[in-house]
Amino acid sequence: MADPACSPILLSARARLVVAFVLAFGFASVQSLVMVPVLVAIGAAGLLASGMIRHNLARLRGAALLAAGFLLILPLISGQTELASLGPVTLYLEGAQAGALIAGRLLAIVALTLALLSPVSPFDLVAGMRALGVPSLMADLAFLTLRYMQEIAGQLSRGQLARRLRGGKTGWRAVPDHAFLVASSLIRAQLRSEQLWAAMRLRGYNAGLNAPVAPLGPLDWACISGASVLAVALFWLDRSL
Amino acid sequence: MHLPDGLMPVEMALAGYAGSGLLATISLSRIKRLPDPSSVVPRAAMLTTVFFAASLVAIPVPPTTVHLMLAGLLGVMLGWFAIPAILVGLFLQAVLFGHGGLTTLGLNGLILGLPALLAFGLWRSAGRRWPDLVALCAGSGAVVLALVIFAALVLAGMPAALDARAEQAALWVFMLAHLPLVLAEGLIVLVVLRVLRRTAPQLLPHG
Amino acid sequence: MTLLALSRVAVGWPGQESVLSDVTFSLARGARVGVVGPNGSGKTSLFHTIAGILAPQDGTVCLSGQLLRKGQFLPEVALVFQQADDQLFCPTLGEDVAFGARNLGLSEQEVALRVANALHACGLTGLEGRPVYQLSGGEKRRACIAGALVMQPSLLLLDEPSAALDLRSRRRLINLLAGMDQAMLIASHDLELVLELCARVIVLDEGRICADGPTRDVLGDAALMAAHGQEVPHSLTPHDTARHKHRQQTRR
Amino acid sequence: MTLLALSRVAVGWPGQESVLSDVTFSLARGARVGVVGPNGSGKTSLFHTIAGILAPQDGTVCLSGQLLRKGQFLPEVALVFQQADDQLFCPTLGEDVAFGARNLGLSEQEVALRVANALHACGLTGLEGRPVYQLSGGEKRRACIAGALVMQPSLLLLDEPSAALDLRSRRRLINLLAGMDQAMLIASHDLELVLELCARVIVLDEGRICADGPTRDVLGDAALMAAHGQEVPHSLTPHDTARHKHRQQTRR
Repeated sequence: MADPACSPILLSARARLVVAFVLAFGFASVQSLVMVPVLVAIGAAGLLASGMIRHNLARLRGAALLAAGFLLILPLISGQTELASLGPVTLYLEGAQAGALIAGRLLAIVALTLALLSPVSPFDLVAGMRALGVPSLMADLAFLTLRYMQEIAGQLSRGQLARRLRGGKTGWRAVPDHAFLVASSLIRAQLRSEQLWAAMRLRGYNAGLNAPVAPLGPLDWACISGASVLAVALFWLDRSL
Repeated sequence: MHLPDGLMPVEMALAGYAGSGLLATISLSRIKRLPDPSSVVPRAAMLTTVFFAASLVAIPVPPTTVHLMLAGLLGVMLGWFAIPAILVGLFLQAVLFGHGGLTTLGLNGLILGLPALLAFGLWRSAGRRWPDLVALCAGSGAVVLALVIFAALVLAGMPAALDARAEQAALWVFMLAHLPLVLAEGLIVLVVLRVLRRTAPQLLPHG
Repeated sequence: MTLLALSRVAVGWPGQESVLSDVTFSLARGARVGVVGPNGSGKTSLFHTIAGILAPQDGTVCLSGQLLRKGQFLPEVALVFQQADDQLFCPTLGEDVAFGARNLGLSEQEVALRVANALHACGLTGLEGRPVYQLSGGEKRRACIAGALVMQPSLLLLDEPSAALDLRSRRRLINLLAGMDQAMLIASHDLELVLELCARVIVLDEGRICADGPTRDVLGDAALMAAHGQEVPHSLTPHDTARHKHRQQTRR
Repeated sequence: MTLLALSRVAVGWPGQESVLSDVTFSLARGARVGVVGPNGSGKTSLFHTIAGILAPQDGTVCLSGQLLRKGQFLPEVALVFQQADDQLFCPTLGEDVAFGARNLGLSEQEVALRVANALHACGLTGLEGRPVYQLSGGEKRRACIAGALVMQPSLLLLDEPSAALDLRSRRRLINLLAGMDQAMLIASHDLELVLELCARVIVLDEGRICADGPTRDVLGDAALMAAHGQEVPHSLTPHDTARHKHRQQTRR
């Protein structure tokens, strides 16, 4: 089996993105419950191979909660065939099946994308998107957003702090204050963007903010073809079962 | 209000990408008609960052805390730039925080992008005449439209074996739970646009 | 009369190096004390602890004899941020200055009176309606101070008050601060400003107090200053006109 | 040899008061000149005009004998902004420094060489991979200068280079600038820095040049300085230890 996460450093961000998209869509196409263990096994293998298990497990928490929600709620509210009855609560088979399918796909896709994409910096991913043909306007937008995210989030939290230190209200009455904060941030952002544009122009910005990209290597191509084969195999297996 | 990976059938996810791709193509071609498109990139990027950062701040709206969606405000402030900004934001959210998902990025783009364009259209056509009313409608309306698209997609995408009545009931609960967000967003957009009109009208190019 | 007393205060997060350790000092009502030290020496953490934003891991902070608890709203202490823009979030100057007073639950009349007084004290009368972003750097700084004064605090914490001001605005700020009777802690790299305003100075480095004494003695101690990344202010050094010469070029 | 020559330059917008008027001066290759004046005196507009962002309404700007046109990309002139964060828009230090060199259309090898040299000159070697937001204030300032140096400019325009730096970073910056052989215009409120680095200074007020001469003579002229909102630097004033006394309090 082509396990692309075996070489977390060598594989380019572009190949990682392609592999992640191909496999995620392959997983999403699965409709039979029998295949779910296979998906989960691949996802888990990817997670193990990524070498950042603790980090990725922590980031998987949200998806795990959501999956647990589907697993718990769908059997309660949906289906015709009674599976079990515990006092006033009835569990239905169809709901349980749908819940297991959705939860399995969700966890497998998120685990796999984390395993593939979390070793690469977000900036490299955006550069990879650009190399894959995403319009440079969008890639530049993503670059600058990533660059200034921390700073603007810091500004907003300092603003919240200033509000609190001056006895700012809580609850509904805080909503207009929050709007003031957003408005003043927007005005500051606008003023800053004029400086930013001057700086970009003075250093010769014409098209694109990032370095030229190297061509895809043999390993990249191998992983992309491996992932495509795996995705088609999953699809074919699923439909033939 | 993001559709997670694994929930929607693959055909719908692909259709979502097609829809978002179309929206992006239209807005990019509109942007290219501007006199100097690249000069607007820094401004759009800075504003996008503010929206992105502001949507991460939890604001207390009893009985819960909510994260703002800000699709309406985004549409009013950025116009056609709202679509690329939303797609970029969704991609970064999926990669950085695991919100939403890779396969559902296209669908999520529609859930936020169409309301943003609605707000943009509302503001451009009537913002000058009834600014406060339009701001309120743009803010709350964007959330309502996003909820409706979200619910419609979920209904269309769920396995047929499921009991439609129970599903609808669950969706109603979901929509009611978002009522505070509808009100809070309307109020926020109203106040923000009022402040901008009063102190920095040059920030509102249309309306 | 003691207004503020810190005793063996330590601040930090479990498993990390502490940002403040064993900080002990007290401050009399109405006293002005400078706090100097390199960036990262713990000045901001110290201010956040006194303002009740950070809770000390160890030790106590007492204000007017009362023990401080974290998260408490303290109208008595006003923190003036280094970045004026972060502090001024209301649309206009008047609204921003009134913000704190409104939150004290005062009558509108009382609020208006306090705002007028604070604006007058800071030389901002007549600018109430001005959008905040249109103010100059010096006006923003004074607007932050006005927003603090309106709550009638007994202690002002000023973080780099003269940063990014031109000389005229800096002079005006110094005159304003010199005329106020609130107690102040002034963190600054502008040692000349500290020298002009404060009779006492505290040197902070790596989270510890390295010196605490009369400003002229402490800032004039070349060995001490050099050890903590500071320089003796020019107004305290013997004149040495040759000093600039070697750097300057002859080309014009 | 004249590098830059401004002749009767006026900048402004139709129907508004002009921000610069009748500005004439020239600058030799390798010379360092200070530009002082209150905020709003036109320093930033002057720099933007020389960098080709603003077009003069009247008069001419010549660089190496060539007339400047607006909007031209001028690798020969590098502007270092007051706000380092606005200038460092790339994700990591290395990429940011390389940005300008890449846009000159150099080969990747040449880019890498220039980046390494610029980083070395600014004492930033080894920090290439560091995200920009994690740099300290002093590192950011030097990163901006490295990003300028990589384009091998013959003129550097520095806008408030020492703003928001602590004394250690400021000293390091002064040493860096003193060792560079590019021509520089340094706009600063930090007159001690101007005094250390520049043999000549230009005083700007209300868009006009009020004085242009040897730094020590100009900055030491108390009447001139006071007339333009400046103060004679402490290192040029006769010692007057009583000066601080009247402001300081006796309370501690």
